[in-house]
This record gives sequence, C-alpha cells and structure tokens, in this order.
Amino acid sequence: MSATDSNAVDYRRLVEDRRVHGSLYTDARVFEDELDRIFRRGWVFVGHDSEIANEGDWVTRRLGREPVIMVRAGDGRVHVLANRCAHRGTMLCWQDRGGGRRSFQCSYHGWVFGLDGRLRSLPGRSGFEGALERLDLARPGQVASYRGFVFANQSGDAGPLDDHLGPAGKALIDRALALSPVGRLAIGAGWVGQRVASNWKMWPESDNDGYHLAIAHASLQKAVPGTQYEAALFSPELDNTSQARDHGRGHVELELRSGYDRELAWLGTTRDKVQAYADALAKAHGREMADRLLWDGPPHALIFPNLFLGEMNLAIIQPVGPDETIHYHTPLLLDGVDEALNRRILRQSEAAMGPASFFLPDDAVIAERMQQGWRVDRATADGWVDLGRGVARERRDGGGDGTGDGAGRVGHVSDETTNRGFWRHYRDVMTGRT
Amino acid sequence: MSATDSNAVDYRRLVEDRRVHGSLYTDARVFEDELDRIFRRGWVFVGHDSEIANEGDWVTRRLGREPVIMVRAGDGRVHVLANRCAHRGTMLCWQDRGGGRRSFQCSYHGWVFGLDGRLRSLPGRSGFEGALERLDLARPGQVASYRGFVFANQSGDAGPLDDHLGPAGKALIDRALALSPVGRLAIGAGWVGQRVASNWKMWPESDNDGYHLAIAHASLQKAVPGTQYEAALFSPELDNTSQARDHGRGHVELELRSGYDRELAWLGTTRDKVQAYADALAKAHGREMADRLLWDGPPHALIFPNLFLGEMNLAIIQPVGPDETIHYHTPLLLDGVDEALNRRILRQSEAAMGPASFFLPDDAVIAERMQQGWRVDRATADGWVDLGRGVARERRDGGGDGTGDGAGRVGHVSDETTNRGFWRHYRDVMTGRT
Amino acid sequence: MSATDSNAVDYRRLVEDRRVHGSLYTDARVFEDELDRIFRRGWVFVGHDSEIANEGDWVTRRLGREPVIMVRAGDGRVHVLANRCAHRGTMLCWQDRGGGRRSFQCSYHGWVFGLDGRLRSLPGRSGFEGALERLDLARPGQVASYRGFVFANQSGDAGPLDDHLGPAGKALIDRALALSPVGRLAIGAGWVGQRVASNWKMWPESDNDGYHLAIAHASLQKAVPGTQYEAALFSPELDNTSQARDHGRGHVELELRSGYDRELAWLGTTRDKVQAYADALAKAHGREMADRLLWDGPPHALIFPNLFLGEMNLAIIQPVGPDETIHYHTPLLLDGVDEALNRRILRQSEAAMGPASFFLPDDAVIAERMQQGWRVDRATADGWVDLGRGVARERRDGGGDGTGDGAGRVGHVSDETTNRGFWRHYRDVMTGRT
Amino acid sequence: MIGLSAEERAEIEAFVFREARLADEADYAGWEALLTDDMHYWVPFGPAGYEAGARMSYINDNRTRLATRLRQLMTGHRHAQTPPSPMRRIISNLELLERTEREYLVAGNFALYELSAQATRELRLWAGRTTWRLRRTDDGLRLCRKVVELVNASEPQWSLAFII
Amino acid sequence: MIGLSAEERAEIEAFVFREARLADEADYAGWEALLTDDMHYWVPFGPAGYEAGARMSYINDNRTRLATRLRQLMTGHRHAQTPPSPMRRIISNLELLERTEREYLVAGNFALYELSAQATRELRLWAGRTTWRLRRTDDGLRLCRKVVELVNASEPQWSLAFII
Amino acid sequence: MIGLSAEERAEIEAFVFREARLADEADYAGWEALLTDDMHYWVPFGPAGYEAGARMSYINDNRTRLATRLRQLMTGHRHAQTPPSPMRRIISNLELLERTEREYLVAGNFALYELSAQATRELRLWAGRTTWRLRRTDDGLRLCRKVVELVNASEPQWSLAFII
Ligand code: FES
Ligand code: FES
Ligand code: FES
Ligand SMILES: [Fe+3]
Ligand SMILES: [Fe+3]
Ligand SMILES: [Fe+3]
Repeated sequence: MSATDSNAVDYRRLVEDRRVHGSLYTDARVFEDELDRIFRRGWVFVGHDSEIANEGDWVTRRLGREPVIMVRAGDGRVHVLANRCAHRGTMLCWQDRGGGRRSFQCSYHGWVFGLDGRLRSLPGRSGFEGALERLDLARPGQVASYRGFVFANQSGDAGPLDDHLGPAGKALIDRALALSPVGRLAIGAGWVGQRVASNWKMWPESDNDGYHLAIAHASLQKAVPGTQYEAALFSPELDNTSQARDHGRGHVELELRSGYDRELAWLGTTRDKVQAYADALAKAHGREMADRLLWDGPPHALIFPNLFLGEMNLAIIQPVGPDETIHYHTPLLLDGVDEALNRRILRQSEAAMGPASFFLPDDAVIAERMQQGWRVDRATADGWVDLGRGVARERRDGGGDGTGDGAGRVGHVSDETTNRGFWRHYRDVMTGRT
Repeated sequence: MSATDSNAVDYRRLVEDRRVHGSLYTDARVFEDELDRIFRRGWVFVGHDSEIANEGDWVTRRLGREPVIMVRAGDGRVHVLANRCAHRGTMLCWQDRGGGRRSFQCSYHGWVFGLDGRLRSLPGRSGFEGALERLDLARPGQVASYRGFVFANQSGDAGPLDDHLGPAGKALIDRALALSPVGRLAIGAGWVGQRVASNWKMWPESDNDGYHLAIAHASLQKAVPGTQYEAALFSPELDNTSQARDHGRGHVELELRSGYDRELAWLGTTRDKVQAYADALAKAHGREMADRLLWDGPPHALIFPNLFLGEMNLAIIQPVGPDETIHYHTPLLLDGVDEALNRRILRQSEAAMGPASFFLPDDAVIAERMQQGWRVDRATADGWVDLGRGVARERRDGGGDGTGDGAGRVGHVSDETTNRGFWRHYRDVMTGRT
Repeated sequence: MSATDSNAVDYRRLVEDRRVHGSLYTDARVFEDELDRIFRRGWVFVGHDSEIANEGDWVTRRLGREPVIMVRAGDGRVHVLANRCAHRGTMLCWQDRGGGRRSFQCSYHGWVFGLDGRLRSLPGRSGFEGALERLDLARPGQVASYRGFVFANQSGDAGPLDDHLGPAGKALIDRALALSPVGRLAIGAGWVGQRVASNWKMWPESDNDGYHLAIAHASLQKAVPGTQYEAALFSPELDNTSQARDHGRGHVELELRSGYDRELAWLGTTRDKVQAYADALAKAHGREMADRLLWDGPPHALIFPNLFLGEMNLAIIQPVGPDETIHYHTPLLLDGVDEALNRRILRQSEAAMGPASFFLPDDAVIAERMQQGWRVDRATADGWVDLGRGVARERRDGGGDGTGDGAGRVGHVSDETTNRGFWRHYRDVMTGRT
Repeated sequence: MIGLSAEERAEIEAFVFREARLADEADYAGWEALLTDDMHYWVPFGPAGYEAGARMSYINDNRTRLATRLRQLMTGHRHAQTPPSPMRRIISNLELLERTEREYLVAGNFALYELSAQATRELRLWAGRTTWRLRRTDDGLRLCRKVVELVNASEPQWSLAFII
Repeated sequence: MIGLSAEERAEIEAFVFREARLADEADYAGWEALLTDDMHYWVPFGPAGYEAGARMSYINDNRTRLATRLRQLMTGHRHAQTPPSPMRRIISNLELLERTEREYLVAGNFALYELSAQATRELRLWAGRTTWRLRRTDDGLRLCRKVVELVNASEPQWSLAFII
Repeated sequence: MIGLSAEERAEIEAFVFREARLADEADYAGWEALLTDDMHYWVPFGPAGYEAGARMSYINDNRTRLATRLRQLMTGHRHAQTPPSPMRRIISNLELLERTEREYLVAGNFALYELSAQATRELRLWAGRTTWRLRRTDDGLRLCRKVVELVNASEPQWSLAFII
C-alpha cells in the first residue's frame, strides 16, 4: 500500500559500488521509499534519556515524518509514544519540550493519557462499553536504548537494536561516554535546528567527509588558525594520519585521534586549563586511560541513519522532504564535571554547528548547491556521484576498536570509505537485503 | 484517466464501521479520488439563489477545484456556468461576486457570452464557418435546486437531486426556511472564509460533533456563560437530551432543540426583544407552530458533502488540498423580517464563525493538530481514528422529522452517530456503492 | 524509468486537430513527459554565442530543469557543460553570467575544470589511481549552432539540428541577422525574466497569437496610438494583410511585414532618424534589399519549443512547473551599428517585454487566468481549448521564404494557424512520431 | 506627521508603539487599559467603505464584545492562542489625518509576523493599514477606535485569534 | 534624519508617505501631480550601479514614458491591474544622503505587500531600497527622481504593472 | 521616542539606520567600526529570557568571537555568504527603554528580506525585535550590545551567516 508500488525504483541499478545516481537526492518516490524502509522499518535514533531527567519531562521528535513524544514516566521508565490522541489523532504536544507533566490531555474532547500512554479517563464514560485498552496511545513496534541513547523501530520487525548497532556502534557510543568521569551525559542545552534546502543524505555524507575541509572550510582555517582540525584534517594529504572508517551496518567514522598533534586538541585547550577534569578522569579510569582519553577525545561518526556523533555534539538528521532537511544539534554535555567545562563545550558547540556557526552554514550552502546541481531527469545518463576516492588504498579492518565484525574498512581520512560504507548499507536496506 | 488508476486506494479496508484510517486525511491520492467521486460525480452545494437576487448578479464558486459562476439571467433563471472561456479557457470572473452584468466578455480575445452561457458574439466572425453552439460555456452535467439551494453534479450521472437530499435532507432545509415568515432567505451579507491547514473532512466531522464543546470551547463557555449551548451541549452527559442523528446519505445532524431549556435560546434572546418577529411567525404559521419554531430554531446539520446548515449560518466546506481547506460561512438572513432581526443574526454570525470568531478558530487549531498528528505512513498499523462512541446506545430511527427512510440512526448528542453516518456514506461513495 | 511509465497520458486523445484538452496545461504528469520528450530528447535553444564574446565569458541556463553553463573556451570554441561538479554534483556557477574565468573550481572539494569541461586538477591526487577522464563535466549529447544561435539536445539522439530547424527555421534566423550590416548580433544587455503563474505552453501560443491584440492590449493601443501594430495587428480583420504561418516542425510565425503601412514601423521611427543605419544596410546588401529590410524588419516567430524571435527581442520560454513559467527576454542588439541605434532597440525592448512593460504583463495576467480556468479534472468532458479559427480559409504554403518543405500553412494573421502548427508538432513529439 | 508639535508627535508614536508591543506580547490586560469605554475595534471584510454591522466583518467589536474577546483569551483555554503566537508588527508611514480639540486620527501601514505556534508552527504574515482614533483624557492618550484593513481582506484568512 | 530641522523632517516624511499612499491606492492622477517635468523613474535590473539606458532595466521612464505608463493604467483596460492590486508599502530607515540649495536626496527601505487580485489572488512581496530626489518648488516639495532597487532585482519578477 | 530631545532622537535613529545599512551592504569593516570593545552580540534560541551561555544560542559573541566572525566573512571564502546576500531590513517601532548618563537602551521591531544568492536564490524573511545599547563616546555613539530576538527563534533556521 506504499505510494511506490508501481514503477518501483531500481536501487541496485542506481547504487553502484563506486558511484550512485544523482536522482536519489531529488526523486520524490525515493524519498517515500526511504521513509518506509529506513525510517519506519529500521532503527532510528530518538533522543538521549538525560534530556528527560525527571518524571514528567518530555520532548517531541519525528520518526521520519511521524510525530512522537519521548517522556519519562513515574516509574522512571522512558516511553516513546505516538504524538496523536488515540481517539481522533489530535496532536497532544505541539512544542519541543516540557516538564512537570502528570498526564497528557487532548484539546479536542479531553481524553487523558498517562505518561505511559495508557488511556486514564475520558469525558462521558457511559458512551463507551467495555474496556478501552485499544484506545491507549500508539507506540513504535520496538523501543530500546543503549547507555541512554534511545532508538525506535516503528514496524517492530527490525530485529534487536544490538544487531543494528553492532559492536562498533556500541564502541563509538562508549567512547563518547568515557569522557564523563561518571560515564553519563547531561544532554539538555537544547537542540538547535539548521534548515537546509537539500536532501537528507547530503548530511550523513558531509558530516563524515574528510576530504572537503581545506576548501569548503577554508574561511574558517584562515580566520581561526590552530583549531583541532589543523593537523587532523587540514594538513597535507600524505602527512595526515587520520583515518576514514566504515564499521559496517552504515556506521561510518572519521577517526581523528590518530591525526591529532596534541592532547585535548578536540577541546581546543590544554591540560592546565582543565586540570580538575583531567584529575577526575584519572580518578575514574586510571591515569593511563585518562591520558589516552584526553588525547583521543570523542568520536566523529554516524550511527546509521540519523545520529551523528559530532565530537562534542550530538546531531539528528531529520528528513523533511526530498529537497529539505533539518540538521539538529546539541552539545555533548557531560555528567560529573564542573559547570565551567560544560560551558566550554557549549560555547564550542555554538561555534561549530547551527545556522550561525563557523562551520555548518558552509556545509549547508554546498548541500544546497548539490541539490540544485541534481535537478536532473532520472534518466540522465551522466548523472552520477563519484565515490571512487581511495578505493585502491582502502584496507579491510575489523573496526577501530578491535570490536569489529570483519565488515570494517579503513582508508585515508580524506577517502570516500565513509560514503561507500553509507551507500553500501543504504543499498542493502533499500533492496531488502537487511 | 484519473491520476489514481494504479495502486488504487482500498477504501473498504481503510473505512471500517467503528474506525477509519488516518491516512485518509493526508494521502494525496485519496484527495484526488475524492475530487472525482464526491465533488465531480456527486451532488455538491453551489449557493443560494437569493445571493443573486437580480438579473446580472453573479457569484463565483469552485466545485471541487473547478471554477464556476452562478448567475441570474434575464428570464430570472439561475445558471451555473464553467468560469472559463469556451475559446481557450481564460477565467471570465476573478472576483467573488458582482452585479449588473448583461454578459461576460473574455479578456483574451473578447468573446462575449450571455448570462445563459451562450456565445453571443466574437471579434472577426469571418474566421469561423458554421454555427458556434459548440462554443457556448460549459456547464455541469446536472444543476438543480431545492427552495433556492442550488446544487450541481459535474458528471451528470448522479441521479436526481431529490434522491441525494432525500426526505430528511429536504426536511432540514424546510426547517431553516420555516424561520422566515415568508419562507424565504435573503443571503447576501458575504461569505467569510477561514483558511485551515487541515483536510476538508475534519469539518463535516467537527461541525457536527457534540462531544467536543466542553473541552474545545471551554474558553467560550467560561467567557460567555449562558449561551444557547449551555443546556444543549455543555451540560453533563446524562442531563443532556439533545440528540445526534444520522439521516442517511451522509446527511447528519446535531438535534439541539430537544436539549434547549428555553425558547429563542438559538437566537440568544427572549420573545419580548423580538415580538414583531414572533407575531409575524404566528401570522404565517399559526401560534402553535410559531411557538414550536421559536423553541426549536434552525437545524444544525450537514448536507453531504459540503453544505453545513450551521443554525443561523450557512457554511461551505471547500477542499483546497489534502492539507488545506477553506470553511466559508454567511449568516442565514431571513426574508420578510425587519432589518434589526437580520442585524442580530449577522452579529451572532460574526461571533460564532470566521477566523476571528469565538468558536471557529478553536476548531481550526484542533483540525490543524489532527492534520499534524496524521503525518503518518499509510501502512502505519495503529493509525486509526476511533468512531466507537455511543455505538451501543444508538437507536435505529426514521429520522428527526418522521420523514426518514429507515436509514436513520439516533444517539446521544455527544455520540459519534454523526461521524459514523458521514463515513458510512463516504465509503459507499468511494467504493462506487451509490 | 521516467516518473510516468504507469497510467501513461494518451496524447493522441488529448490533442485533436481542432482542439486540445485543458488538462495539458495543468497535469503534473504531462509536465514530466514534456521535460523528457521535448526538453531532454529534443533540441532546445541555449543562448547566442555573442553573449559570451570573450574567452572565459559564461552564462548559466536550464535545459528543462537541468542546469548548464555555456562558456567560451580559450580556442574560441563554445561549450555547453552540465552545471554540476563531476565529483558529487555541486553546482559550479550560481549566478546568471560572468567573465574572465580560466577555469571552474568546485566549492566542495576544490576540483578544477577547464573551460572545456575537462578535469584539470584535484586536491589529493594520490587518492585516485589511473586516468580521470570519466570525471570530466557532463555535457548534452548534442550541441550545435546556427549563426551563433546555440542549441542542445540532452539525449543525443534527436538527429541533426539542421533537420530540427529546417529551411524555414534557418530562414527566420537569417532574416533577423540580415538587419545587421555585418550579419552579426551583439546580445548582452541582460535577460530580464517575467515570472508567470501559468504553464509554459501559454507562451508559444500567445507570443504568436495575432487574434488577441485589440482586446488584450487595448490599453496600450489607447495609450500609445500609432505603434507598428496599428496597421499590422490592430486594424479591422478584413483590411489586415498580415499573415499567420505554420512552417512545420513546430516553428510558427506572425508575418507582419505584409501588414505594415510604412517602412521602419517595426522600429517605431523613420528613415531620416536612422539614416546612418539605412546607409550601412544599403552598403552591405545593396539599396533594393536594404529598402526591403527596412520595410520588413525582423521576424515574429517561434523556434520550437523555447525560442521566441520577438521582433527586436529574443525570448526564452523556461518551464518551471506545471503552474509556473519564466519568460526571459533580451533586446536583439545588432553588431556593426552605432550605439544610438542599439539604445533605441533597448528602450523599445523595455517598453515591449518584461514585468513592467506595456505589453507582457497583460499577456501574463491572461495566461494566469487561463491557468486558473484550467483547474480541471482530467476527465472533465468539456475541458477543451478551441483551435478552429481560420481552419477553412487556411492555405497550404511552402513557407514565407520560398524555402519551405511543403509542410507550411498560411492563414489570416488573426487565425489559429500558429497554434494548430504548434500543437500538431507537439502531438508528434509526445507520441514519438518525430 | 505634519501639523503636530515634536512633543505631540513623540507622544502619539510612543502610544502607537506601546499599543503594538502590548498586543504583540499578549499582554491583554495592559492592552485593555489603553481603551476608552466607547472603544470600537473593526477589522472589515474588504475595504472599510461600508457601515460596520450592515455587512459581515472579521471583527466588529463594541466595548462589550471586545471585553468578551479579551476575557476569552485570558481564560487560558483559548486553544487558538495556546500558547500565544510569538509575533512582532512593523508600524510605519504614520500620517495625521485629522485632529480635533481632544482627538487625533492617525493612520499608518503595518506588517505583522506571527508564528502560529499552536499547530503548524509556520510564520504567517498579516499586512495592511491601521487607523487609530486617539483621545486625550486625564490619564493621557487613550484609544477609542481602531480600524484594521488587511491588504488581502477579500481572501480567506488564517485564524485571527490575537489582537491585530 | 540628521541635518534637517524638525519641520523639514516632518515635511519630507509627510511627502514620502503621501507619495506611497497615492501609489498604494492607485490614485494615478494624484501621484502624477507630485512629479516635476524632468522626473526620472528607474527600477534597475540588479543594483543601480550602471548607467540607465546602457543595460536593461525593469523600468527606465523619462517623464514622457512615465506619462504613457500612467495613461495606460488610466484607460481602465490595463488587464494586469484590473482591478488595481490592493497593496500597502512599509517605508522605513529614512536617511538624508545629500542636500543642496533646492533639493533633498533621501533614501529608505521598503516592503510592499500586494494582493495580485487579477488572477491568482496571492499576496506578493516586493522589498528593497528607494531613493527619492525631492525638489522645493513654489508648489512645495516635488519628486524629480525615484530609484527603486529590489532586493531580488537579479531574479525573475511577477508583473510589476503598478507604481512601485 | 519619548524622553529624548529632537536632536538625540535624530542622532539615535541615524545611528540605528546606519548600522542597518552597513550590515545590509556587507560592509563588515564599516560595521565593526561602530562597536565598543565590550560589544556583546546575542541572537538567543527562543526569547531572551535566559542567561546567554547557560543554554544554546544562535549567536552569543563577545568582542573576540565577533571579530573572528567578521574576519571569516572578510576572507572572501565564506561560501555561505559568497556572494553576500543582497538584503534590506526594515526597522520600526523604536522605543527608548532606558537611559543612563552615557547610554541609551533602544528597542524596535524589524523585518529583513534576504536573497539567498549563494544557491537557492530564494527570498528569505527574518523578523523579530532588536535591542540596541548605545554608548556616547568621544567618537560619538557606539554600539555596545545588540540583542536580536527572532519571532520564530524556536524553529529551525536557514543559514544565518550575515550580520542580523
Ligand atoms: S481527539 Fe483527542 S479526545 Fe477526541
Ligand atoms: S480565450 Fe476567451 S476569447 Fe479567446
Ligand atoms: S563535489 Fe565538487 S569537488 Fe567534490
Ligand atoms: Fe563540513
Ligand atoms: Fe466546535
Ligand atoms: Fe500579447
């Protein structure tokens, strides 16, 4: 019953190993297929449970285009509920977030739902006979979380979250949390959204493209010499020891730590400035591990399809239409550290991402130029995106943490190992091979 | 040749007796089907002939999306004409209404059409041989009216208007006209439009939903105690003796008269304030009937699909797109009464309907929240609107006027008898069972 | 793989000899078909090479919806290149025109392309093995020009440009160039765009419709008596000796020269005011021919599908969507004449075309009224555009220049010979009969 | 505005801008405090060239109905303005049309940008011309008539549940 | 506007706002009465950084062509403005750029909202910067040059058949 | 603005309009010259009712970061503003909120029309309220704080790579 039964798109033909067809960015039927196969039948990131620390805290999200609420119930459990009344579908929450809720009351006829989505009461009870369970709020077929990262799968048949994340996906998340002395996050500074007139897939790509910095972000490099990217991304190709990784399952990474030339480069500071933090890490993990963490910093990676672990940011890639996307981000605030450190992280986040930041608007205009460039007829012969960079020097590799499953590949940080990894998994998903 | 031949929508599956699927509000193909099967192949309300009282008066409307002109010709006859020149289709009238016309001249090449749609003259006659009848303005396949209410059917094969209205539909119109001592209306204060970012079907539903007032219109009840709805709609479920009626054929009603606690509640006044009117009614109908009319007031009902008899208002539900509707209304001004009474009706209309009124904006925001809530994938398992309220206590009934055809059902005013009636007929129409 | 494989549109049924169905102006699938069959598989006008007189001059255009660059390379050759990087498709030029370029550098990863579209260099060469020809910029399957008029055919299988233009098409262009004593144009005053909320096909029609002037442009006639159109187009049907011509292949013409009542009417001046020009023409062509040229003036004709030779203007008809078109125009500036004459031509152009001119806005509002009028269901029985005017008095004719191929037809200037010629060819193209 | 002292001009502008700010910020009580008891608030359906009450208007509030309108908004249950739309209105081209002993008749153009925060969360535009009749009272200037003519008053409108 | 007396300032603003109102209300005769005989009315294609007449402009009217433009509008058959578009323009940020013995050069920004009432009935926006050259004559201030630079002057435009 | 002499008022308006013009015309150096060394430039995420730095903002620039922002724009490689967006901002409803010995706190509403000339070439609207803190220095008025609250600050935004 999907809108694309007829003249189905042939993804095998449009997604080759070394190139993909440009119409995949612009075709409305492709977008509908993606909403169904990737965002409804697959696992997607919803939010982090530290966003809703207390009972009655809630945030709203969209899974594909379907509105949901993520809420903390009285028993401390996190629920992901359809953001539409079980009676006639009226949206229950029309803001981004809130707190102190004991229930959700619908504005149309006043039905009241518990924080667990159960129908609690309704006016004129005598108009209904029998039990009303069938009138609880709908919820995704599967909801699961890993260390506070909440994922959902609408259709319910995507298999376990574990299999979706895989060891590498979990390891990426572990690396982010290891930066907190207590191993916990404190997300909650707000998700700032950047609107872009481009398809959503430009973002998994460019967020993990190590090849574009020297050109696309030349103005930043000129205006702010000595950022963490100087050595890890801007430096000449052959001096540069950072790596591009395909962890399989669509999870891809720019591994910068191997390219850093100093510790704490990722925080744009030095140890003396954050001594308390360094000590706390040492206390928690032992000095050797702490030293390694202060060098390595957070991951720079995509958890397929919509979660970007953007160093000290989390980002959600939200499809809106074939030609429109929202790139949300929030700083990766840490639990168990002093406020000064989190303020530093927040200021860094304001500089890096968001519509007025020093980086993202340049990526956005380029994504919009790609979208303009791909105003093509689907049959255009030459309408291909090249993914070939680094194919020859790319190596098989179990993944950056020795946790890989053999599907891993690693290449030079400027190679399209990441894009190839994304598209390989994309083709599997779109052709039902997952 | 409709845009929906392929992967046709399965309305039998999407419209069940007690629930309907939410995608019916958002799917673009459903909207196209509706324009064809409901608004082109069925009868739709065009306007009231008192809007064009004099020769050369005209108004423009849309039947579905097709533009038409309703005009009064010299012989007093009312014509409904395609609002596009018979030559190349240039729209002839681009305003809402006008008067004093003797003909319509096209702005492109100057062809002149009579008020009856006949091609009267054209520049350069010698460019055409033979007769030019084929170049008269197009018109709907059927146009018919009942007591001044003009309806049209584009395809011409919808059967007689009588069968569409049925005894109950006519009785509803009769009740409205009975409020005029001379049995005539004087529509003409203007149709005010409320734009809503919702599907059109929210409006036949909410206009005839007796369940939502206490919550959706709570602010009105608080701010203006003692309206006519106090007893008839706001009062506690079991004290409330108003009724919800399904008259069959998609015509549904909230019968408030049985719930009123005083006469003239519907006019928000008392007899001494409108003595002249009361006397005129008595003169026309006899005292007993007049007393009954002053108690009962006008109907509150839908004539399927687009005419809402909204007590002392007429409303037209105009589909614009799957996500956009215009709800037009005009006061039900009466012929044969003093101007003061019509001014009272007009002021009441300004308060009740329209974008700045005390009621409609709250219905509009709720309809928009429903539309937001139904941003769902068509295959979403739990995407259902519940219609079950009052199924158990609903009774078969010949209709509120003893004119029913046995198809009638009656329930508590707060029950979804009306919505079920709408959707039952909708399913019949969409599956060709009418 | 086109979006219209299923429930294909039956153009044979919708395009009859004397009428065409209105849905052709509004149906989104028709628009997609046209982009493919007319604008991709057929020849379309790109620009005139005098727009890019010097090496490194470039302009951007759209072939259908695909963005291209027309650029002058170092060897003087004109190239038409896809305006998207061969790497990931990023648009290379986002402005209308420029000059002094030695190459095009992409803003994403910095690849550099020569003015001939060849990939010249890229950062991090060692990421690629082997040759990179496959990464040159894409270009249309065929590019050809006639006397500086550059045309392209994306698919590459449209046959020779010569066959598309035919003798008549070339003769029309020759007539325009004959007005230059050196037989060359100097296009470059800028293409001004008029946005119109109408389908693109209203423009090949109205630009070559001799029937609408007295009504559609009545205000101009009233405000500015004595324009060149007074005799050639405004005069009474039977006094008027101008002609409407169908040259075949979709090329149609309003031949005004036979209707002029004086020489230089088309320039709105008299010989004494432009004596130098008259002398130059005589010098170039001999007095007799010069006198004829001064009488005849430029052609008023369509080169199918998107080039309008609008007397002393060139116009490009740019489809944007089923309901939106841009009508670009630039004055037909001549090489080898004094600046004063070109300034006169430019001022005339400002008066005739563009969003604030004395003519085009009236055509635009009428096109928008047509678009509004054609908001019809595709199945609407009476939704037809009449093309019958002048069928009876139309004559077979080899074309206005004795160069015709027998396909030509000629009628009274106010007859729909031009529209019939456009639609006849349209049907051939849309049904693959070309 | 010609025909006014610099002080009067500043005073009138300050009043008009304050009136705008209170409306923008949904300070209904503050806004109501600016009104006289005979306040007339009119948003005609089409140009204001007709007698209010003789034909339909979007809004045709005498003081009583306007009080009701504000009371409804202040209940906190007016869904159409829950939450109140964030909005700002540009007021410009102020002209003095007429002055009497106690009153000033002032007109200007406006553009109002509203975030429809209750459901669609789209930015909506309202544009037109406003006429204010200001009266000098012992408490300073007060508003006794406000007429708002929308540029697109002939067209269907989105919900207009705030003070325009 | 600095460099002006309060009176001059009020007078110039009043002139500019009246000019705007007459144009908004399609009072072509009233508007024409504000012009000098050497009036130049220019809407450049792109920024005004070129000689009008050397390249294309949207409008480049000397007094004669402007008279023709107004005459065409007044015929009542100018379909593109039948009926005239209801519209209002916001004028703001007025700055005095230059003054001479007899003339003031004033610039400001504008946003014009037009209801395209002739066919689509959509609200259209026009935004940019206007420069007015005002001359003091025996009949008071008169307009001798108006230059309107649209923010999107580089892009295709909807019909601009009114006075902007 | 009440509480100001006609001269002060003219001076403040002239400053605000000049500041707007320099920003509109991407004259970054000229604009920077208007700032004090302790300039704070804030575009909050949502209303300004929180401590900048405690939650996310679109822009929360101290003088140093603002210098970086301008430096980046002046490199000529800031793709998001290559070329700079043609734009004009309407500033209106100016009110004096507060004055001290050396400073004026002024607020007003704005609407900014931007042609996103770098890719989509669409006209984009930015609307809201601006607060300026102006300080009187030996070089005349200078800007020490600018706070820009967008009407739709709660919603995702297009690239905001220019000076708003
Ligand atoms: S729709 Fe929610 S209570 Fe009825
Ligand atoms: S289109 Fe109406 S007269 Fe030709
Ligand atoms: S997209 Fe052009 S260089 Fe990569
Ligand atoms: Fe980037
Ligand atoms: Fe309601
Ligand atoms: Fe024309």
